[in-house]
Amino acid sequence: MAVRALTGQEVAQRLEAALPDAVERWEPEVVWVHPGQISTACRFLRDDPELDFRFLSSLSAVDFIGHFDLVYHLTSLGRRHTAVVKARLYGRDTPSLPSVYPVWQGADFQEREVWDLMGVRFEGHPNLKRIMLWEGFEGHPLRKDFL
Amino acid sequence: MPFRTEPMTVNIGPQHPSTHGVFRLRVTFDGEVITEVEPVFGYLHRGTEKLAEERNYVQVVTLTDRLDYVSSMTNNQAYCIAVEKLLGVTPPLRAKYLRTLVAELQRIASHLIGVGFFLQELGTFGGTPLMYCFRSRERILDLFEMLCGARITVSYLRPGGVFSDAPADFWPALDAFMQVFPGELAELEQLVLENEILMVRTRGVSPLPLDVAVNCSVSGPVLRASGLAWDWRKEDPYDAYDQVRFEVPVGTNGDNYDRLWVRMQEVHQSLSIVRQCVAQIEPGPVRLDLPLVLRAEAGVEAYGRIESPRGELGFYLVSDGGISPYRCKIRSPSLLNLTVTEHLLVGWKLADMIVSLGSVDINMGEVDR
Amino acid sequence: MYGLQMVRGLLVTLKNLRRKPFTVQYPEERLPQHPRFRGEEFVWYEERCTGCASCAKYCPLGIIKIVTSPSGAALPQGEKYKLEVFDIDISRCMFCGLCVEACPYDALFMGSGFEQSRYSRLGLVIPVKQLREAEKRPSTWFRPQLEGTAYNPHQGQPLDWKQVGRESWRWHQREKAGMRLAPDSEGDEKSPQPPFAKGGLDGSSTGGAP
Amino acid sequence: MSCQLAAGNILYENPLLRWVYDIAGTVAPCWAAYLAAGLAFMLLLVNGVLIGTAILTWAERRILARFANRIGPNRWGPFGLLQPLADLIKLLTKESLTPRSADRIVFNLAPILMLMPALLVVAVVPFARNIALADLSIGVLYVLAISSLTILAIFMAGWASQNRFALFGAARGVAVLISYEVPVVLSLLGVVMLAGSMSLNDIVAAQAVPFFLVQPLAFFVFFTGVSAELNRTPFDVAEGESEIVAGYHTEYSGIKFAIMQAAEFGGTITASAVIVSLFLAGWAGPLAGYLGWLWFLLKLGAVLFVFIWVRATFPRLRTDQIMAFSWKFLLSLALINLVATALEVYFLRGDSRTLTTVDLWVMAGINLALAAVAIGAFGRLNRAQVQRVRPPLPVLAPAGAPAGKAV
Repeated sequence: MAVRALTGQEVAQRLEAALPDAVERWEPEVVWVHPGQISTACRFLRDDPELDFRFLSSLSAVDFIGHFDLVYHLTSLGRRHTAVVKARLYGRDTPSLPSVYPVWQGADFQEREVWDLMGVRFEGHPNLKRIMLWEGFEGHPLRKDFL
Repeated sequence: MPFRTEPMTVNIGPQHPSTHGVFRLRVTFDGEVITEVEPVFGYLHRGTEKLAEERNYVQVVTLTDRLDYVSSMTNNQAYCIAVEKLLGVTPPLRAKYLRTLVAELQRIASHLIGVGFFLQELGTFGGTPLMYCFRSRERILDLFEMLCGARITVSYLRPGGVFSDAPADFWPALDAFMQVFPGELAELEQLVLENEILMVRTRGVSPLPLDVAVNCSVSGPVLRASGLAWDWRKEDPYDAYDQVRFEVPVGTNGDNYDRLWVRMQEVHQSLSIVRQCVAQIEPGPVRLDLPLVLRAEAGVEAYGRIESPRGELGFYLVSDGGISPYRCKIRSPSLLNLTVTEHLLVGWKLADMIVSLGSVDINMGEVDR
Repeated sequence: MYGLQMVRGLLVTLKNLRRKPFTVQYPEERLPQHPRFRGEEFVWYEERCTGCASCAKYCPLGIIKIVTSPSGAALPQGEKYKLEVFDIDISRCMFCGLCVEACPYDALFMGSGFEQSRYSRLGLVIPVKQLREAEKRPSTWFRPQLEGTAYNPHQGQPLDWKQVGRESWRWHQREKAGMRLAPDSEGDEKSPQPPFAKGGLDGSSTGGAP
Repeated sequence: MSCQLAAGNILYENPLLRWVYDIAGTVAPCWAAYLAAGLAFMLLLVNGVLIGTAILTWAERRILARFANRIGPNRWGPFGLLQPLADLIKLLTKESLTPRSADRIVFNLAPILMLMPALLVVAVVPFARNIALADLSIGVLYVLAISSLTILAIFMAGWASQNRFALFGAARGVAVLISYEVPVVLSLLGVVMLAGSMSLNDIVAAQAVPFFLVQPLAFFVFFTGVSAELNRTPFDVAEGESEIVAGYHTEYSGIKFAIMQAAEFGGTITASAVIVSLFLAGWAGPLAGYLGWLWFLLKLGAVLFVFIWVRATFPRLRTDQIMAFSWKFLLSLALINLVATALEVYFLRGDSRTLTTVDLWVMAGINLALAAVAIGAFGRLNRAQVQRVRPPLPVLAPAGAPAGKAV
């Protein structure tokens, strides 16, 4: 039985019913969530029996110069489906959004990595420090303006 | 009478015989019992994700070889599947079979390394089981050399297929390997799998509950040992995995013994898959006629994932229409399997720590990328 | 149980005590190398090389240095540049073989050696002179036409430039006539099944090594 | 001038010593000749053990390698026989480091103290008929007392290094050694009872039937205990190279490391010699009068081979498991053996006050059965943990298709 990729619409409607102001918009494969709401939205995605996204596959960030996209690849091991949740952050100086560490502990190292390499802060992460590079390193190497 | 002891903090690593590379654990001991543990890594960070943004799509294949350097084939496979998703192409059937075949051979080789070093960490000095594992792995690497001219950093797969068909003498050599290897595997199992010392050392040690494993994004044999039959080869069949039949070994307790057992059983299943691939493979083209320098449409993104020997290996690629990926995020199973370090180690002894770490089978090349 | 499995383990090791060692004594004994082995000492056929620098552009590490003359002057396509420098810095080479894959004229081949250790990194740069003079035992990596002839670089004779191309000597005649080689129009009847990527120059002009 | 020896004197019994004594006696006073003979034999013994150590390091590496399907050291000399020499030269020419924070005196004293017991114990071991440096009437006690000195050296080395891994190793080593002293001592009581003497010479002479048959439990306990005291696999937690780098000798280098290694391998040789004397009838064998030393060496080689074989095969136990094994399992076996032997000796000896060969065979039969029952009964204790987990999964074979279809 193959895993099904949920469409953005399916996830978004389910999410909107519970948290009306969390969803920004949706695309065929992606749900865009307000960055401030990401933690509560993710908690709902995890705990909702029909969505059941208890497994965070991957957490990454993409630097689009003007903004950062945070990408969450979610998997439901029980219901066998996947979804992609994104949040868009504007501003390059101190972009920050709530951590999903309380929801999935698997986000621990990935959030630290995003902070280390992309410079996106996660509020509420208990141990947000550099992971690959040493403390005191200047800059965030995966940003497009880092040379 | 309570016996007061003073906590002692020890750095295990970065240079230590059993940390699988340059990896450091800051451990606080009470006597020999671990009370706190914090993994520290980054010593092998090479910036693969940044380098990938500077290279074209085919050149990145050579970078993926160096992620998890004991299973290059599956790294190539994950990346190529991601690029194929990005481009919207499907490789020819023969290429799919070849990929499945080499991926399973690589899985056997990787599990042999995992099991061998696990036993080495249990303290079989002289490295007897390790050498038996290496002996068998050597045969697989010989096959890889025959296929693509390199043993470790293979670069055999290309987006859209494999670089070239197997040479004519590959099939008899593979056949010879399939004749010899089951005997060697049986010997290894006889040596270790039911050894009483190994059992008292591993059974019930560092159990990993399933809910913790799932919450910590653990994947691969470690997740399966905790009791969930989750295997991307079954769940989302890529390449030719929908054409072959195999079982997914599942543990019950998630302890060190289960992790070892799951790996050993997966080797058997991989052998079976290799046999089926050899029986089913048909002549045909092995590579799509793609240009040397690939371009994807702007704004397209793809997340390609496979079941690597260590777990879910994913490549998240974003294209801006250029010749190289705009962003290449590597979801490395070794890094995420390390999330459970604290759950695994706290409360256990120093000797168990090394063994549990070995049972997770991390690879620092992949952790640090 | 009762240590019986441990006794079985002891028997396994005892059985292996009688076996011949699996390892070999390297300098005296050697394991057989396979024809596709990607090794050092690149094999370069100057007669086939046009100086297009596809290999240099396609190298992920940018370790191939090519200087042609007249550099800068636009020659008609297919014309041969005069090569001044063709250096390969194998101290940083990772032997991925992408340069060979990129070469449209079958002028560059992987070598089959692996014993180029030196005391200094500078000694690891293969200059064009050495490439010209070296004995040419090309690896069959990404060269199906060599595989078709069952050539083994570790046993066979060194190959002449006329023997290694996809089109054999006919290419030379056309080259003499000033014609551009069409990528895979002719001469493929000798090559076996697998198709390989078009050796077109179209993309590689924009592909850059860092 | 010729000096005369009393008939009971060890020098008189030992042809080698008497020869030295006689020659020296022609030119020197008797006490000096006595001293010369003793020193000559000591020199022989110490160097014999050290050369044996060198050979053992080579043999162990070669044999371990062959167990693991490798070749082992074979570059220098025929079959690599000169490898120990090369190692020694390398270690001698290396800088002998003392860490800055280490306790210098203790740190440097430890290797010497470590080598001492290995060399001292060998004094009472009879190598052939009447060839021993000293035939102490308390031989067994002497062996036990001297060999426990290693504890001190290990702890000194680990403590003085000021390295946490070394400290771990030292603590583990001390814990293991102290635990294993008890069953080892108890297991030897049976042997002493059978021989009626603590002298190793008498014990060898009493072995009309080798004691490993008469005292299988004691042999098992002693062999296991000795491997633990020697830090050999599966009890090598004090070194535990995969866990605590090198244990108590992490910080040692150069000649100090060489001495430590020599002490370790020398200890193995001495312990094997003691095992041979106590349980394998020492030099006894056909033509023992002439070939006693050969029998001794052959048996020594066999014991060492078993040590190496075990090392090549087994994983290491955890410290607490090793202690549990000692206190819960070996101690029980040693006590059972002690009681059984005492009863058997009491009843079988009867009025004659001596044990005949037939008696020994009877005891061997009883004790072998007892050993099987005891090990079986105590082995059940760990049953739950070592049960087979579950059967392997079915493996699908392709229907009739031969592997390797050439395409």
